[in-house]
Amino acid sequence: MNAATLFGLCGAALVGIGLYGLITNPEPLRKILAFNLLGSGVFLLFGMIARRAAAAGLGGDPVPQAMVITAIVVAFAATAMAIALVQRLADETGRASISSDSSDAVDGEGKS
Amino acid sequence: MPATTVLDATTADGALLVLAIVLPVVGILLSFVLGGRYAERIAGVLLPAGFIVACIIFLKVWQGGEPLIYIVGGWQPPLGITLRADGLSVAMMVAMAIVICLIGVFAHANFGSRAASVETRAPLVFWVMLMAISGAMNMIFLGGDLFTLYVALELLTFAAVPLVCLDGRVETLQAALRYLLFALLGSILYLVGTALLYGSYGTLDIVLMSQRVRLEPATLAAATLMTLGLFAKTALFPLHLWLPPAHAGAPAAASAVLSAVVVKGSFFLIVRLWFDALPGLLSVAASQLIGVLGASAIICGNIVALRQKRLKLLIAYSTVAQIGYLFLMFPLAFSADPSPHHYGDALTAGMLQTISHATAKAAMFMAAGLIYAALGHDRISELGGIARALPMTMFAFGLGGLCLIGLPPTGGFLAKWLLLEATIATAQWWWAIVIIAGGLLTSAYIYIVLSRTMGPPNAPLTLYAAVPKYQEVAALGLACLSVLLGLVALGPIDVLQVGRPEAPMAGLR
Amino acid sequence: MMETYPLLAGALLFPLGMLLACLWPGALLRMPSYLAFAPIPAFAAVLFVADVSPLVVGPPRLHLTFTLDLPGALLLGVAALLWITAGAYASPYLQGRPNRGRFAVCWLAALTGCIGVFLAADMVGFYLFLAMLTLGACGLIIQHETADAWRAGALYIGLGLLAETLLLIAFVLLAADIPGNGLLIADAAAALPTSPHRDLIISLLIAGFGMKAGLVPFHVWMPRAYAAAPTPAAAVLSGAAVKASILGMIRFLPLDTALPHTGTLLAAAGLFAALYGVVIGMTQRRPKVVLAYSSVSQMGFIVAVIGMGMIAGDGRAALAAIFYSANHVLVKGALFLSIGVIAATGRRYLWPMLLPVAIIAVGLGGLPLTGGALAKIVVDGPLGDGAANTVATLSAVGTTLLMLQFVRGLITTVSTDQEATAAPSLFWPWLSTAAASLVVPWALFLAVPEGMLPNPLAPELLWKALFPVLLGAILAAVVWRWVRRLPHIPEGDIVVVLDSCVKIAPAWGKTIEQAEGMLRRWHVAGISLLALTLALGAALLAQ
Amino acid sequence: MSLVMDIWTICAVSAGALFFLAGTVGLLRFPDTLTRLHALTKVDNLGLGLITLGLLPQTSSLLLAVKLVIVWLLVQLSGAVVTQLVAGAIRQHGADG
Amino acid sequence: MSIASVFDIALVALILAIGASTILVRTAFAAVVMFAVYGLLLSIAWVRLHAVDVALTEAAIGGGMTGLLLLGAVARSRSDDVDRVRVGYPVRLAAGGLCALVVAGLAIVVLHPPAAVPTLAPVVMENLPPSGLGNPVAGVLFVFRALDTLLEKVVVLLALLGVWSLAPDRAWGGTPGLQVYAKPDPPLIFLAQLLPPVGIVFGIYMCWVGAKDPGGAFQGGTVLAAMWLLVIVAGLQKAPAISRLWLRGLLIAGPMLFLAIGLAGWVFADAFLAYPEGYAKPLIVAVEATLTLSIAVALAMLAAGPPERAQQQ
Repeated sequence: MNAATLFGLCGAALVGIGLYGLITNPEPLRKILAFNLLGSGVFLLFGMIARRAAAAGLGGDPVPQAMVITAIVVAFAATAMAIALVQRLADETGRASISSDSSDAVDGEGKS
Repeated sequence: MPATTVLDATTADGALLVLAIVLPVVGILLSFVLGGRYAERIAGVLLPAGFIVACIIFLKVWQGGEPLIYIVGGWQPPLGITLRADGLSVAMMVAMAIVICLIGVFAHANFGSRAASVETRAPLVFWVMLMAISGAMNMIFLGGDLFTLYVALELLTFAAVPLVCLDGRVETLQAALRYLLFALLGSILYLVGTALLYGSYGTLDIVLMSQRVRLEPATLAAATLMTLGLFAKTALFPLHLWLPPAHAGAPAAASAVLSAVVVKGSFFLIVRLWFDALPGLLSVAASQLIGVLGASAIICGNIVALRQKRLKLLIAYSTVAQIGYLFLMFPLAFSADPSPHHYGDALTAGMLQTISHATAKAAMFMAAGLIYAALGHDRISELGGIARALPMTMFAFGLGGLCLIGLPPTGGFLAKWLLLEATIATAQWWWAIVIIAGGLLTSAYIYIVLSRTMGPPNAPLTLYAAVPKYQEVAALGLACLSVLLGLVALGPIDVLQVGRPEAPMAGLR
Repeated sequence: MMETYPLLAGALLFPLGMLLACLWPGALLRMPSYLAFAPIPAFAAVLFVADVSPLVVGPPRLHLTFTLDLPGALLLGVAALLWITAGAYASPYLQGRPNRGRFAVCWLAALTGCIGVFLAADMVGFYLFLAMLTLGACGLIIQHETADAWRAGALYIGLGLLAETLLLIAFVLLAADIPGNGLLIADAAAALPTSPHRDLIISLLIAGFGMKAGLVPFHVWMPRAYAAAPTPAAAVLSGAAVKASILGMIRFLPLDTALPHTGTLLAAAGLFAALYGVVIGMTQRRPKVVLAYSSVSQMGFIVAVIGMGMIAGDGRAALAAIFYSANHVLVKGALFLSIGVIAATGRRYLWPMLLPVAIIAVGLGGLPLTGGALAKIVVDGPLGDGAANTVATLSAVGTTLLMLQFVRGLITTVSTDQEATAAPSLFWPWLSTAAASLVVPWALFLAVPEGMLPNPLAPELLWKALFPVLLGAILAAVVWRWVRRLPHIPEGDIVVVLDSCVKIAPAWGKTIEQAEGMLRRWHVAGISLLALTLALGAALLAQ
Repeated sequence: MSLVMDIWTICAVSAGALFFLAGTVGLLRFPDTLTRLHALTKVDNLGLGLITLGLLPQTSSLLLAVKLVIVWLLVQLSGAVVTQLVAGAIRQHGADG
Repeated sequence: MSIASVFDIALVALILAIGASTILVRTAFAAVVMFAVYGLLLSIAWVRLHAVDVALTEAAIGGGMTGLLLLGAVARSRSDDVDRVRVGYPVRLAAGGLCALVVAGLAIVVLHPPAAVPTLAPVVMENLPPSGLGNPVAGVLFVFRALDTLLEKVVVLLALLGVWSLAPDRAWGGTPGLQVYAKPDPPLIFLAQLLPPVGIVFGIYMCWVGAKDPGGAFQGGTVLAAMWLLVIVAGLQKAPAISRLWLRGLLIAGPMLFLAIGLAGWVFADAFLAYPEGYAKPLIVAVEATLTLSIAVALAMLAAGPPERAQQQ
C-alpha cells in the first residue's frame, strides 16, 4: 500500500467519522466541527487522487490540488456563516439548538 | 492551445453566456461598495438586463438549433472550463429570470431602499442575495464542469440561507441553521463524488465525461453520493426536514425565491448528472427507487399540507410534494424498455413541471405574503373575507393552485399529460396512480384555502396595511404565466431538445 | 349560408371575450345584465352553419380543432336556447344579491366550457373546456356561500376532478393509439376497438363520464349541487352542462362496433340509475332535490340507451340518445326555472302558472304530444323489445310519479302574499323556455325524414305513451292517499357513507403527519440520508 | 565533518524530543493549570531550542537557517505571550483545574 | 517497511484518533482544541502528499482561522448550558453502522484505482510557460480554472454579507464585537506590537512567492488577516465599522480587478479570463496582490463576526 492510498483510506475514515458526528451530535457547534472533519476527509480523497496522478516531474496533479484550495476556502466561509448563526441564536435564546421540537412548537403557534 | 482533442469551440454569440454570469457578479460587487441605498437600483437595472440576455440566448439556441458554447480563457477542457447553453439551460434560464424579475418587482414594497437616507440591513442583503441567486442559477444552468457547478451550488446556498432569517426571529434563525447545515452536508457529498469522478476520468467536463464514462464501482459510488447530496439540497422526501420551516418562515419575497428558484438549482444538477454527464448509467432499479421517493413526497407532502393550519406552511409542504413530481421523470426516462421518444418526453415533462411550479409557487407565496401583510397573520381558519378584500391576490393564488392541480391549459397540465403519456408508454401504471392521487389531494387543499378565504369573516376584517397594487400585479402576472405555460406546447417546447445527446439506448447497460 | 369559420369562432370567442372583459371592474359590474347575450352567437352558429368543416387553431404540431357535427349541433342548439333564457332569468334574479360579479364570471366560464365541449373535435380541447365547465359550475354551486353550498361544491369539484383525471388517462391512452400526431376525437374513437388497452380505456371513459353524468353510485353530487345552486344556475347545470358527459360518451365510445358485454353493463347501470333516481326521489320534499333525482333517473335512462346501442353496435342509438337529451335539456331547464317563478307567485294566480309546469313535468314521463313522448318514440328502437323496454316503461311510470311529487312539492313553496305575481323579467324567460320545450322537440322530430320513425299520432302509440302516465298518476294518488309516511332519506343518499369516510380521514392524516414529523428530526433525516445512499448505491450496482 | 554534524543533530534532536515527552507527561499528570503551564514552557524553551539547534547544521543554505531561527523565535514569542495570558486569566477568574 | 511509511501510518493513526476524539469528547471546548491540533496534523499529511500549497492553506485556513472561529464561538457560548439531550443509543448504533458501510464503500473505491491513472499534470506543465508562472497550482487557479477562483471570491463575499446580515438592525453599519478582553492585556499588546510587522512582511512574501513556489493569495491573506485581528483584539486599533467605504472598497477590490482583467481579456486576448500574451505574469501578480488584501480583510471580518454596536457618529 502506498502513501497515497493510505491517506485516501484515512480520508474515507474521516468522512465516516464526520458523518457520524454530524448526524448524532445534538449541539450545532459540534455539528459544525463534524462538518469540517467530514470536509477534510473529502479533501484528503482529493489529495490521494492528486498524488496518484503524479507526473511530469510534479509531486501530484495540480488540478485537484487547486480544487482542494478552492474547496477549503468555501468550507471556511460556510463555517464562518454557520458559527455566526449559532452565536446569534445563542444570543437570542440563551441556548443554541436546531431541535425540531422547539421549532415545531413555534411553527404551531404562528407568528406574533 | 492544449494538445487534447478539440471537442468544442466557442460558438458565435457564445460571449452572451459570459455576460449572463458576469452581470450579476458585477451587481454584487457594485452593491457592496455603493451600499444598500443603491442596491435596489443596481438590481433594478441588472436583473432585467439579465433577463434580456437570457432571452437573446434562448432565441439564438432556439433558432440555431445548436447549443451555444464558450470556452473560458480559451482553455479547452479537460484543462479549462466551458460554458454550454443547450435547450434545457436556456429554457430554465429564461423562466428563472422572469420569476426573479417579478419577485424583484414584488419585493420593492418590503425592501425598497431608494428613498432611504442611510443604508439599512435588510434591503442590502436581499438585493445582493437576489442577484447572487440569479448569477448562481445561471452558472448552474450554463456550467460545463462539475467542480464549477459545485462552487455555483455553494454560491446558491450562501445566497439562500441569509434570506431565510432576514427578519431575525428565533424560529427563522433555527430554520436557517438547519438549512445551512443540511445543505452543507449535501454539497460535501457532492464534492466526494466529483473527487472520485476526477480520479477515474481525469476530467470533470460534462461532455468529456459522457464520452469516457464506464460502468465501474468508483463511478457508481460517485454518482450515488452526488445524487444523495443533491437530494438533500433539493429537499426530496424524506430529506426535506429543512424546507418547511425555512420556506414558511422567510419574508414573502424570499420564500418565493427560495421555493420557486433555489431548489430548482440542485434539481437541475441531478438532471445534468444523469442525463448528460453519466448517460445511460442509471439502472432501472435505481430509477424506480428515485421514483418511489418522489411518489412518497407527493403523497406525504400533500397530506401533511392538507393538515396545516398556517397558509405559508401549507404552501411550503405543497413545495415538498411538488418536488416529488420532478423526480417521477427518472423512472419514466430510464425504464426497462427504453425508447428515445419517452426519454425525451419524460425530460420535457420534468422541465415543464419545474418551470410551471416555479411560476405558480412564486405567485402563491407572494399571495400568502400579501395576506399576511394585510391581516397580520396567516392562520387559514381565520382567513374568512380576505378574498373580498384582496380579490386580485386570491385570484393569483387560485390560478397558481390550478397549475399545481394540473388543470388545462396550465403548464402543470401539460407536464402531467406528458408524464402520464410516458407512464403508459413505458407500462408503469403505478406512477399514474400517484400522479392522480397527488392531483386530487392538491385540489383538496387549494379548495379548502379558497373556500375559507371566500367565506364570511369570523370577526369584522381589519386590514393592518394597504397592499400596493403592483405587488398584486406581480403575483397575478406570475400566476397567469403559469397558466399560459401550457401554450408553450404550441412552439418553444422543442427547444428543450436542442443539444441533447441521442438517448443512450446503446449505452452502457 | 354563411362561412363556417367566423360562426364557430364567434360562438366560442364571444362568451370568452365577455369573460375576459370581466377583468375590467366596470364591465364586471354590468355583466350580470348581459348574460343572456353570451350564447347567441353559438345559437346562430347552430342555425347557420351548413357543413362540418373544422376550425383549426394553432400550429400544425399541436392545435385545437372545432367542428359542428350533428350530435354537437343538436345539443348546442337547445343548450344555447336554455343558456339564453336562463341568462335572461338570472339578470333579475341577481339584482341586489352579493357576489353578482363572481356569479357572472363563473356563469361565463361554465358557458364557454359548455359551448367548447360541444364544439371540440380533439381531445385536448375537449378536456380543456370540460375543465373550464367544471370550474365554472363549481363556482355557481357555491354562490350562496352557505355551509351546505361549500360542501356541495367540494363534492362536485372533487368528483369532477376525479372524473377528469380518469378521462385524462383514457385520453392519454387513446392518444398513444392514434396513428400519427393527431389528437382528433374521431380518430381516437376509430382506433379504440383495436386498441390493446380497449377494455381499460372504455372502463375509464365510462367511469369518468359516468361520474359527470351522475350515474349511480356517482350521482351523489347531483342532489346536493342542484339544491345548493341558485335557480338559474341549477337550470343550466342540470339542463345543459351535464349533457357534456352524454356527448362525451357518444363521441368517444365506439358505438358502431358491437361490444355486448360492455354495452350490457352500461345499459344495466343506466336502467338501474333510472329506477333508483325515481325511488329515492319519491322520498324527497324539496322541489330542487326531487328534480335532481329526476335528473339522476333521466341521465341513467340516456346512458341505458347508449348502452343498448353498444350491445347492438347500432350507431343510430347515439342520435336517439341525443334527441332524448335535447328534450331533457329544455324540460329540466324550464322546470328548474319554474321553481323561482312559483315561489314568487301568490295563491291566487297559482293555477294558471302551475298548469304549464304540470304539463311539461308529466311530459317528461311521456305524456302524448309532448316532447317527452316524442323522445320515447325515438329511443324505442334502440331499446328493443326485451327487458330493457319493460324497465323503460317502468321508469316512465316512475318519472310521472316523481314529477307529480315535484309539482306537489312546488305548491307548498308558493308565495305567502296572495296577490303576488312573478316579475315579468322572471316570468317571460321561464315561459319561453317552457314553450321551447314543447315546440323544439316537434321541430326536430319533423326534421327527420318521414318513414324513419313511426307516426307519433298513431292511436296505438298514443295509448302506449299515455298508459304509463295514467299508471303513474294513479300510483301518485295511491301513495299520497295511503302511504302515511315515506322514509326520510338524506339528500345525496349514499354520500353519507362518504361523509363518514371523511371523518376517519383526519385520524389517518394525523398518523402520517406524526410520521412526517418524526422524519424531520435531524438524526432521523441523517440516518435516512445514509440509508438511501446505500440503497441507491446497491440499486445502481444491481443489473 | 558531516558525520560530526549528523551526530550532533541526532543527539540534540533526541534530547529535544525527550524534553517534549517530559513536558507532555507533565501536562497530563500535574495537578493544576499553573504547574502544567510551567511544564509546557520548559518544554517549549528547551525542547524546541534543542531541536532547532540540532537541525541548523543540516540546512543547505543560509536562508533556510535564518528561517529556522525565525520560526524558533516566533514560537518563543507566542509561547511566552500565551503563557502570560493564561496565567493572567487564572489570576483573574481563579484556577478551575 | 520504510521509515517514511511508518511515519505515514503513525500520522494517519494520530489523525484518526484526534479526529474521532473531536467527535467523541464531552465538552465543546475540548473538541475545538482537538480540532486545532487536528488541523496541524492534517497540514503535515498534505506535505506528505506533496501538496505544499494545500498544506499551507489547510494550516492557515482549515486549522488556523477555523480553529479561531470555533474557539471564539465556544468561549462565547459557554457550552455548559447547551442542552445536553443526547440521541439514544439505538440511533447512534444505526448511524455508526451506516457510516461504517459508507466508509467501507469508499475504501473499496480507494483500493481499486483505475488501471491507467488519468492525470492532467503533463498538460498543465505544457501550458504553464506562457503564463510565466512557476507554480502549477497557481497556474490552475489563475489561468486554467480562473472562473472557479473568481466565483470562490464571490462566495467569500456572500458569506461575509451573510454573517453581517445576522446583526440586529440597530447595529447595522456599526463595528463587530470582537471583545474578548475587557481591558487590554500588556503581554498581548506587546505581541500585537511586535508581531504584525513580521507577519505583514511574511504575508506579502507568501503572496509574492505564490507565483513561483507554494504560497499565494489565500495563504498570504490569511496571515495578514491574523495580524489585523491580533491588533484589534489587543485593543491597539478599533475594528472598522462595516459601513466604511474603504472597507467595502478593499473587500471588492480583488474580485473587481480580477473581473476587470478577465473582461479586458475579452478585448485583448480574445477570451474572457484569458491574459494577453506576454502580460500574463504581471497581470496575475497584480490580481494576486489585490486579492490578498481583499481576502485579508474578508477573512478578518468573517472572524470578527456581525456588527454588534452601532457606529458612533
